[in-house]
Amino acid sequence: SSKDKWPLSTEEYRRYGRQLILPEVGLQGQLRLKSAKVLVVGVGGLGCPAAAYLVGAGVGTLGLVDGDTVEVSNLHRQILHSTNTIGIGKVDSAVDYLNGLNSLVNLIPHRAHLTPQTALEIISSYDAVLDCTDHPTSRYLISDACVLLGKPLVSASALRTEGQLMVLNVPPKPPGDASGGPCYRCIFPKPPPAESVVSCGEGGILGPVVGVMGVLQALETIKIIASGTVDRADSTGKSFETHGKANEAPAPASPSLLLFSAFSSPPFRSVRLRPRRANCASCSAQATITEASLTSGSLDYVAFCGVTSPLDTL
Amino acid sequence: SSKDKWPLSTEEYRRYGRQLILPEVGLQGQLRLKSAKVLVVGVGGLGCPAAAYLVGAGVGTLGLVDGDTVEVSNLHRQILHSTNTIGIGKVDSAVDYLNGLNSLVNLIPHRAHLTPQTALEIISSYDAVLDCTDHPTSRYLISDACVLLGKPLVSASALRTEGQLMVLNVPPKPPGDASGGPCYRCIFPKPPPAESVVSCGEGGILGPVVGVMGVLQALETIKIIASGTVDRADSTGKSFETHGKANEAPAPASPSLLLFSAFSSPPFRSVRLRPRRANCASCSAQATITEASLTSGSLDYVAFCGVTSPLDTL
Amino acid sequence: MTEAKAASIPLAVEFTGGLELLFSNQRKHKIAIPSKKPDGEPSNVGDLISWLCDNLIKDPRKEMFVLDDSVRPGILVLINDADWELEGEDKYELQPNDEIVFVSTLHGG
Amino acid sequence: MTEAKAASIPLAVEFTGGLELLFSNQRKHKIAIPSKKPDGEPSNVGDLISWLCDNLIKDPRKEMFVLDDSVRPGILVLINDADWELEGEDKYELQPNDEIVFVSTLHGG
Ligand SMILES: [Zn+2]
Ligand SMILES: [Zn+2]
Repeated sequence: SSKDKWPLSTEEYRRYGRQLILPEVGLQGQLRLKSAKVLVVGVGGLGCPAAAYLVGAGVGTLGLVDGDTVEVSNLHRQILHSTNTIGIGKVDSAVDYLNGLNSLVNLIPHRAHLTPQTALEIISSYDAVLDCTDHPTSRYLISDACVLLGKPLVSASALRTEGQLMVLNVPPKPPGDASGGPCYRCIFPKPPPAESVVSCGEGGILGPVVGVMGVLQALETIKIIASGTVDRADSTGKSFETHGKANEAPAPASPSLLLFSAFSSPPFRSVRLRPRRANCASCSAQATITEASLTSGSLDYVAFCGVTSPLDTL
Repeated sequence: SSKDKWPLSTEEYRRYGRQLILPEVGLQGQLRLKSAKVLVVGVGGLGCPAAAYLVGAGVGTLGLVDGDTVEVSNLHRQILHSTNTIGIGKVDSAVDYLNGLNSLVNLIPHRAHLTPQTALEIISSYDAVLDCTDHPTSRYLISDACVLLGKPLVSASALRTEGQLMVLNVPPKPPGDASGGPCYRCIFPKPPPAESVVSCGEGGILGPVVGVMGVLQALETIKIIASGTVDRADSTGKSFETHGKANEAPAPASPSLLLFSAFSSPPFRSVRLRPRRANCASCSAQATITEASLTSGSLDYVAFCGVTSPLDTL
Repeated sequence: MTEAKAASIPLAVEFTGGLELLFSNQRKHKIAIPSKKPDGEPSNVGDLISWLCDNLIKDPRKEMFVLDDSVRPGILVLINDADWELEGEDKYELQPNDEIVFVSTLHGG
Repeated sequence: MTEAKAASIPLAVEFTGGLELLFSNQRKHKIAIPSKKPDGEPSNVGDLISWLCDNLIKDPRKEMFVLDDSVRPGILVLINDADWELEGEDKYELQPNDEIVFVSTLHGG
């Protein structure tokens, strides 16, 4: 516990020493990382590098959600997997590697795609969520669940030579509290037409492009946790008792979107986003999305996004 | 050879399909990657992710240079290594992992730090070089060798919460040709005072910060190779017969420096750099650095950078 | 600097996230559009979008850019590096050399 | 817009790569320096560097910032996102609201 004289083991001081000595982390930040439970949804091109750096940094518990198995066409960008794990579940393949990198981290496999029926139950056990999936249906589902449960969400996407990154629901205030960060529906209230949705399989993807976005997701998550924006160690554990300390966790920058385009000059662009939307279906005082409506399947994320194939696209 | 009807194997089409379908790569770009020999100098926080994505993308040959062994304090950021390879040479630890990711790539270990005596011989076998080292002495040495041998150099560095990236000597014209890209000495003609040089061990480093820079090094290298800026497949093999094709390899953007600062807003900034310096000791018509002076040790990189400890700092 | 009586307003327009495929596969465009509407009001971003549909789009699938008189869902409009919802959306009055970016959201991972 | 007769010129100065440690550990500074030198010439970047040494640096190790009357080796000076060597180095005449960044090169990896 953080009250002991030596709150970390000798091995932990040695392993995390290079980040412990940073003022932005420090012992307090490392203890917050150690007590944090982080969920990575999707163990593909984004989730692989994100998970590697989160496990390297010593988050206490990392959950991994994916129902797919490793294919050879994944390996140019999904660097936790290997030729030997082709055909094996991505979650199990990732656990193999991550356990080798840092066995101090408690790894929790969730060997199926997230569904409206499972999302709330799974996400409720975690303190922060990374959306590393590859379809709008899952992006709306994960955002809605994070708003309902008061979890910060680090969302990224990539296609061809471009990537996008947003930190959503930070600070993670309850629906109706305008001081909370915007959610995915605040930014994109209506889903895109199905014919405009292009997957990496169809459109192609350059490995380091999605890799950069995944590493940046790990970074944003570490910043959120180390700064005390969500602090399991200090709080009573209730979702909405998350808080920052004025002197350690500066108010998060106004919400922003990072755009990356590998062949443009300059390659990175930061854009200011709107605050919460006063009539957001998910995070506003007029929210219509509830735990019951989400879990019951009445929201029908698949039809909402105009997709006719089953929801097995995470 | 590229003249066959099916220049790649079925396995290669499947493995690289997601990048092959990008117009920026295409079959021609994939063949250039396959015939390319790339050298990663330093298998630490930058070299690990850079090597992973280069091997994933299918460069034909990847050389790895490092004389260090894996330590537990490396593992929060040096994600190719693992708890099981602590105490083993970094190069061998990396080869283990990389071979598992893609056994089609020919991996060449160089199990010692680069020195003035070895740099030219080692680098001469490769088409492009990534400087993933962590000291100014090695940065000047690698840049000088790349200029003398006509190799493009992708140089990155990181410390604490910040990173920097430059593509140097692109296009890789001979010394005295002002149309070549600037070298490290054009940007930094004088070495910094020794007391201003802070290593990651002393200053600390956040894992994803150096990780992002390493992934971006892989990306810049893939862009250089796929575009034909250096093209072993199309050329006679002589260093200075590198060339781009007007319709495929647009003239490289004017030289730039990418600055990354994880806690700043915006986090990325691109800066225009100067062209080659007319009196550069390395790449100008007045260059004083020659293969003989470099190899003989008369340049004394260690004293030049004001360092009193031995040159074992790569 | 010079508040010219020019009949047109110079703008930098950029398309990313795949939208450039609808515009000759070119990301950055330097354009000039009429500075006033027919009724004499200054041109706004809504007018720019109409102008782009009439003059710049090359792909016949205009519904991939505009639906129901506005940009289709899944496209963010950025005015000088801010979400247009912070600037008045389509009612924002264009200023010379404004930078307007149209971004299609990506979903891959 | 207004070419004021102000005696001072407003600037945005930023320190990165560790240099901020010499300046109260603060990266971004909004400052105003005299717009003319004593001899009546307009102030240039060289004058800014002197001003920073006299007024803004907090660390006694000034030689970590300035050596031999210029910034020490290993520091890049950026004027509006360009290497100052593209802009005339220390002779560049400051304009209102110029953004001047001092970057210490990093060597870690
Ligand atoms: Zn919302
Ligand atoms: Zn040079």
